[in-house]
Amino acid sequence: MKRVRAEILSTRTLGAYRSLTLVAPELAERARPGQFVAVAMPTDRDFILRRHLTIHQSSRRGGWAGTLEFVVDPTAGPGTAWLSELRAHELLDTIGPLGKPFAYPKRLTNCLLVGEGRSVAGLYFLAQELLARGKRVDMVIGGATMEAVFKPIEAKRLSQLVTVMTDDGTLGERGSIIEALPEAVQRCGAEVVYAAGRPAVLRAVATLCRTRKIPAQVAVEERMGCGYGLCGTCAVPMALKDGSGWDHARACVDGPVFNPARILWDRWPAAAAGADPNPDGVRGAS
Amino acid sequence: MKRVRAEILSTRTLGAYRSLTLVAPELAERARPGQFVAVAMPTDRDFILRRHLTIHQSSRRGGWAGTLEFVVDPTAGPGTAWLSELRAHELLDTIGPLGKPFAYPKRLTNCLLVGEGRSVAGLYFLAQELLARGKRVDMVIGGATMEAVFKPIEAKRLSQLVTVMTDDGTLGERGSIIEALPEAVQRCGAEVVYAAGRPAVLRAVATLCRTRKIPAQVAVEERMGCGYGLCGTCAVPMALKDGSGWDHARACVDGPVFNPARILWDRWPAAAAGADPNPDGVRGAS
Amino acid sequence: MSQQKRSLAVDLGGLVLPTPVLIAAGCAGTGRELVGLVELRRVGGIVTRTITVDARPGAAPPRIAESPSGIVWRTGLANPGIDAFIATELPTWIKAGPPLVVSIGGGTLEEYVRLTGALQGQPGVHAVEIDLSGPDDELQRPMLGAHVDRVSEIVGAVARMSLVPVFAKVPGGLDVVPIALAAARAGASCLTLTGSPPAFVLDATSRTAVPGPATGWLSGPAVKPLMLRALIDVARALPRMPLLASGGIATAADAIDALLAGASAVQVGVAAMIDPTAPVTIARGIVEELQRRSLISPMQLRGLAIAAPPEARPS
Amino acid sequence: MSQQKRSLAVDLGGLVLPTPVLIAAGCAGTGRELVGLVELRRVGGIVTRTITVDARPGAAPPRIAESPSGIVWRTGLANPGIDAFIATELPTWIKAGPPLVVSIGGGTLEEYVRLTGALQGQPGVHAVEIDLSGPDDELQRPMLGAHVDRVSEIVGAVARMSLVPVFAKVPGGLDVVPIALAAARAGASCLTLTGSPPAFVLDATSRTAVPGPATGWLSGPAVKPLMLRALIDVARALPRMPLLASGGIATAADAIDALLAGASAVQVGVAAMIDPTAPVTIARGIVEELQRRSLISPMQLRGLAIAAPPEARPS
Ligand SMILES: Cc1cc2nc3c(=O)[nH]c(=O)nc-3n(C[C@H](O)[C@H](O)[C@H](O)COP(=O)(O)OP(=O)(O)OC[C@H]3O[C@@H](n4cnc5c(N)ncnc54)[C@H](O)[C@@H]3O)c2cc1C
Ligand SMILES: Cc1cc2nc3c(=O)[nH]c(=O)nc-3n(C[C@H](O)[C@H](O)[C@H](O)COP(=O)(O)OP(=O)(O)OC[C@H]3O[C@@H](n4cnc5c(N)ncnc54)[C@H](O)[C@@H]3O)c2cc1C
Ligand SMILES: Cc1cc2nc3c(=O)[nH]c(=O)nc-3n(C[C@H](O)[C@H](O)[C@H](O)COP(=O)(O)O)c2cc1C
Ligand SMILES: Cc1cc2nc3c(=O)[nH]c(=O)nc-3n(C[C@H](O)[C@H](O)[C@H](O)COP(=O)(O)O)c2cc1C
Ligand code: FES
Ligand code: FES
Repeated sequence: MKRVRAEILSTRTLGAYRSLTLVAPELAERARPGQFVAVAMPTDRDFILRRHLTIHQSSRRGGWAGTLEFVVDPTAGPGTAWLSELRAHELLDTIGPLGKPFAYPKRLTNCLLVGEGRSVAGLYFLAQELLARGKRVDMVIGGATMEAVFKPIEAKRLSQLVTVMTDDGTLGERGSIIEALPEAVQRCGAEVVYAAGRPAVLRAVATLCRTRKIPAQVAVEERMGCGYGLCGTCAVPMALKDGSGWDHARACVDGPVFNPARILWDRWPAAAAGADPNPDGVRGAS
Repeated sequence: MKRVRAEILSTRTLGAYRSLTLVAPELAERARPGQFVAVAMPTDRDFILRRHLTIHQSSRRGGWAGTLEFVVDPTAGPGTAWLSELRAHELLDTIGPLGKPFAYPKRLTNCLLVGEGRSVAGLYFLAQELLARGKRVDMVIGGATMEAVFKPIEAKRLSQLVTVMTDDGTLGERGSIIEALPEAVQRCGAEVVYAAGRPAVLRAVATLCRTRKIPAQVAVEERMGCGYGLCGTCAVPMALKDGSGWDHARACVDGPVFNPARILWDRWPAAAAGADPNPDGVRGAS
Repeated sequence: MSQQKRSLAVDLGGLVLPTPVLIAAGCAGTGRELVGLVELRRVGGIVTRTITVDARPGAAPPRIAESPSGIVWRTGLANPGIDAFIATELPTWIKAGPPLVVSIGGGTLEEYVRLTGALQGQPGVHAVEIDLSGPDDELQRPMLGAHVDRVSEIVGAVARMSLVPVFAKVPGGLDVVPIALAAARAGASCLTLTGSPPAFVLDATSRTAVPGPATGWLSGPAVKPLMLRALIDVARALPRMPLLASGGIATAADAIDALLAGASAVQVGVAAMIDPTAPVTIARGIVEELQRRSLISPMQLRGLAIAAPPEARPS
Repeated sequence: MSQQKRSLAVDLGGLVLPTPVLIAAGCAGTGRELVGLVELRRVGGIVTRTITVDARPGAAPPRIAESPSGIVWRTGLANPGIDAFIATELPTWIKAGPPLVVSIGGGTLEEYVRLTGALQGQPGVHAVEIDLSGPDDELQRPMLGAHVDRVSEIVGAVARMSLVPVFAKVPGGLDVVPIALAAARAGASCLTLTGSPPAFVLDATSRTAVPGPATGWLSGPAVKPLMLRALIDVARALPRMPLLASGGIATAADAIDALLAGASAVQVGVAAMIDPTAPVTIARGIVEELQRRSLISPMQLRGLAIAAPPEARPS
């Protein structure tokens, strides 16, 4: 983990999202899929915490060597709105890479990657690394509308089979990715499932994988005060490994990637049955 | 008084200061010397009050008709720093013109205008109006350094005699404008004195004018919560006109221009003997 | 076709206001200044600055300083005294239009009684708000409203005398519930939550005691989470008591938060100083929220966020 | 040549710290995390998160939300319990380096006594900070530290037992002086001013009780004027008591304000979460201020802003 003042190399709009690429060799070198960075906000604002952003790309080699890319939903709130208006050459106080990355399967081959909205961004980085290790990649991705589906062409390029779901049916099938899961797992012969996003999606993955006895890894986005283990606010309720009970893990240092079989979903209000953290439809672009 | 979303026509740097010219016909039409505007800050900042800015120029006729100019010290704090970085075409939520303006003398002719730093800006507007009424204008202006003396050439253009004082002697004489006052009043045969700025300067003017029996008007800059009479925070202690005692006047609606003979300086801590609101030398550029 | 039309009107313990957005005490001038700055007939109500028995020149300047997302102020209750207020300011306020709530303050029981008596039967006074944040001159305590005994005594006396609804403005603090209960039991028709907390700030440039450290009260967005906490705590303890939120409300979203947390209406202070149209903009935002939720009255939003069983006290 | 060298060292009732900038309770991790994020030997001291007798899993997520210039948090005192803390975390902290203050919390007198006993004689524990913000399980009151009787009892018991200096963390509130006096009389070596005030915030997007309104405590720059007010009030009442400022300190200017208002040292919470180097940057800023004023110790700044005779209580 390093702290740098990283220069923005470039920015671009991708459907409903905005992507920022930073020059950050010290971070890019170490970054692995599932990890995130913590970016400081300007000091005169009325919102003060760092914003946590999943690493979408991190290039160690080639023309983009030493760069790191993340994606934001400009409509989420003030922090992402501010990030979305930055331009090349501005500097960002960035700490990373943070958290435990996804682990790659040793023996198993068929990997299904599941996510919606901007949460897919980190999965593409994972897909590349899986492909480089000779794995088969399939995907289930989604969003509220066509614009909210993140880089569907990239998904096609990286995977064998892609299922796309939108709330309004403007791209792929109408419906949520949760509904598409069982069939996708079946069709792809999934041996490992990776997922990222809101608790309801992760819980659906956990339930399905438990039933089908498929190993899974999920990346959570629990709210964070710091991102590096200082404040204990990023709690996720987990069964202890030794079976002796349960405790809260810290999503930032113990996660964000967890084994969903150990997460105690009923102790996680945002994942409780029926809970939707964005009941007002804001999931639209997230 | 009007509230407008005024477009910035142009900005420029003037020595240590930054000037902004707004397109604001409804305000410019009504503006008179000594009045000010109240400009809203962006809503996501941690500083929330409007900033109050003396009108430096307001053009009703000619090429600049319908525009209004004010001057800020970019080093004063976050609000003026933000204003100083704005560019042409941005919009400012502006309320004005606010407050009671300077009154012009009917019979008397020789007017001495006294101020330092950016506080001089409003006096140049006054000088123009006095000249247009056939009055004689003289000035005592100052600042910490040469750069902090606001538009000395403009001062020369507008006045018969100009005394310039700087703390470090880089322009004019070394010393404060307070020291230069007695001689300037004498030399110019001042019949009316106008002053703007920090309480210590205004108090010196008040004392001198009382001794010499010269009428005076001073523009105060007491801190304001609103600028239009709602909050009662802009208090200036004044003797009541009927001699029955004293009360606090509101600088924003009863002033900012007051008859200094009525101000109770000993009840105004910032004007108390020895009090310097900027002991750390920040007066430098203000 | 529905029989029931959408309306912003709210009932605060007998006083019906056209909208649930008032201007808070001390932030609306003296009756004249708002004319032209805001459409007054769209303002839900006005609370005057606090009026005392005798005229007070108030605190020496500076009276205001900024702090992160807030301001620290001390006016020292500058006001002309109740008699001059009734003679000169009250008529101006009545002409201005919105329902008028007169804020009264003092340091002794007698003063509150005299103030209530003086306002008795004055046309145009729709309610009285009791400012309890001042020092207690009789018991020599720094804040009158911090103590259950005095709150009961004073609110009780005012409520017994007053012919119009009485709002008790409860000071903030670690636990407002006992004070709120005392005020409610003493006969307040509505509780204003909360008075501003005591604060202090040094001059940002000089960082010295010149011209004088600003000892005063904290207002503005910074205090919103403190106000909301007082609101839910009191709303849970007194589910039927009308509550008026005051502290940090600047946008329609803030006002809706307060309604969801148990308020019947809100007061806007600093936000109205910065933008005098805020009470109208906020009321318009509440209408939009009602439309979005297909509701017809802001009273339907009240307390929705705390309908769930109370959580355990955090620690 | 001057005999006296400039030094940042400060004395907090017997505990001498290398700089007057500590990291506040609950904002420094478990001993391991800060390594690499800040030069630990330049940090004045560390206060651990509050440790209780038994392990606590803490509050369900979400545990944090933002508010204007602040955050509302509730960890529910998640911690492994005193025995596990001593066995596993304490050694890590001692290896980390900075002077360690262990924060202890509980709901009964017995718990505080047991915690103090367990820490007795543990090497590397430089002081104990008593967290008094939790509920009182014996007297069934919402906050233990809001009452003079219990503060006297608990601080007294801990102070009598402890071999190291005892800091009492006094909750904020309308008037902290009586509680501060009680803690001082009971034997606290230093007072930490203040505990975070109770707060509540609704989710900014959903504005509903899903996943749950954040009832918790307010921290961050927003509370700075409340902390400074507590500081000057207590500094005037107890001029010789060492005071530790906690609340909203993010910059050297903030820290200097706190020293000028009567603190001997400061704690940095949220600011260290956002920028772990903050304690070092702030200490460096204090050195610059000392140079600018030709002073040799931060103790010389202490209380300068309140040297003037106390002003009348504002109202
Ligand atoms: C490990 C991790 C990785 C993340 N990766 C990304 C990313 O790649 N791109 C991106 O745009 N965002 C990402 N986020 C979320 C991002 O940090 C928040 O969206 C961010 O706080 C939004 O900031 P804001 O100022 O725009 O809005 P805020 O005002 O902070 O948030 C707006 C609303 O979003 C919701 N919210 C805030 N934080 C979270 C959260 N952590 N989880 C769920 N809902 C939240 C709340 O309803 C809040 O009211 C990530 C968060 C975590 C913890
Ligand atoms: C009637 C009036 C006219 C003004 N005209 C101008 C103008 O033409 N140009 C300009 O740059 N400024 C003017 N000011 C002052 C301006 O409003 C303040 O300087 C402004 O608040 C600075 O804002 P800031 O955010 O940059 O710094 P802030 O953080 O608000 O202030 C920085 C420091 O400046 C001092 N300060 C703040 N307000 C005042 C004040 N009113 N008087 C004296 N000291 C103050 C304090 O020490 C404060 O800590 C005027 C003020 C008034 C009341
Ligand atoms: C300048 C100013 C003057 C105030 N005067 C009074 C007053 O006279 N009486 C009173 O009860 N409250 C007074 N208040 C407090 C407000 O009524 C309100 O409760 C407080 O400012 C919090 O709300 P806000 O954040 O919307 O401003 C005053 C507030 C300000 C800012
Ligand atoms: C995430 C978090 C956890 C905290 N945990 C504790 C704690 O366990 N015990 C305690 O006494 N204070 C705790 N605090 C309060 C801080 O120690 C500090 O007093 C408060 O945050 C105000 O200071 P600040 O504005 O610098 O953060 C915590 C604060 C935060 C933000
Ligand atoms: S976010 Fe602070 S510990 Fe995880
Ligand atoms: S600044 Fe508000 S009344 Fe003058």
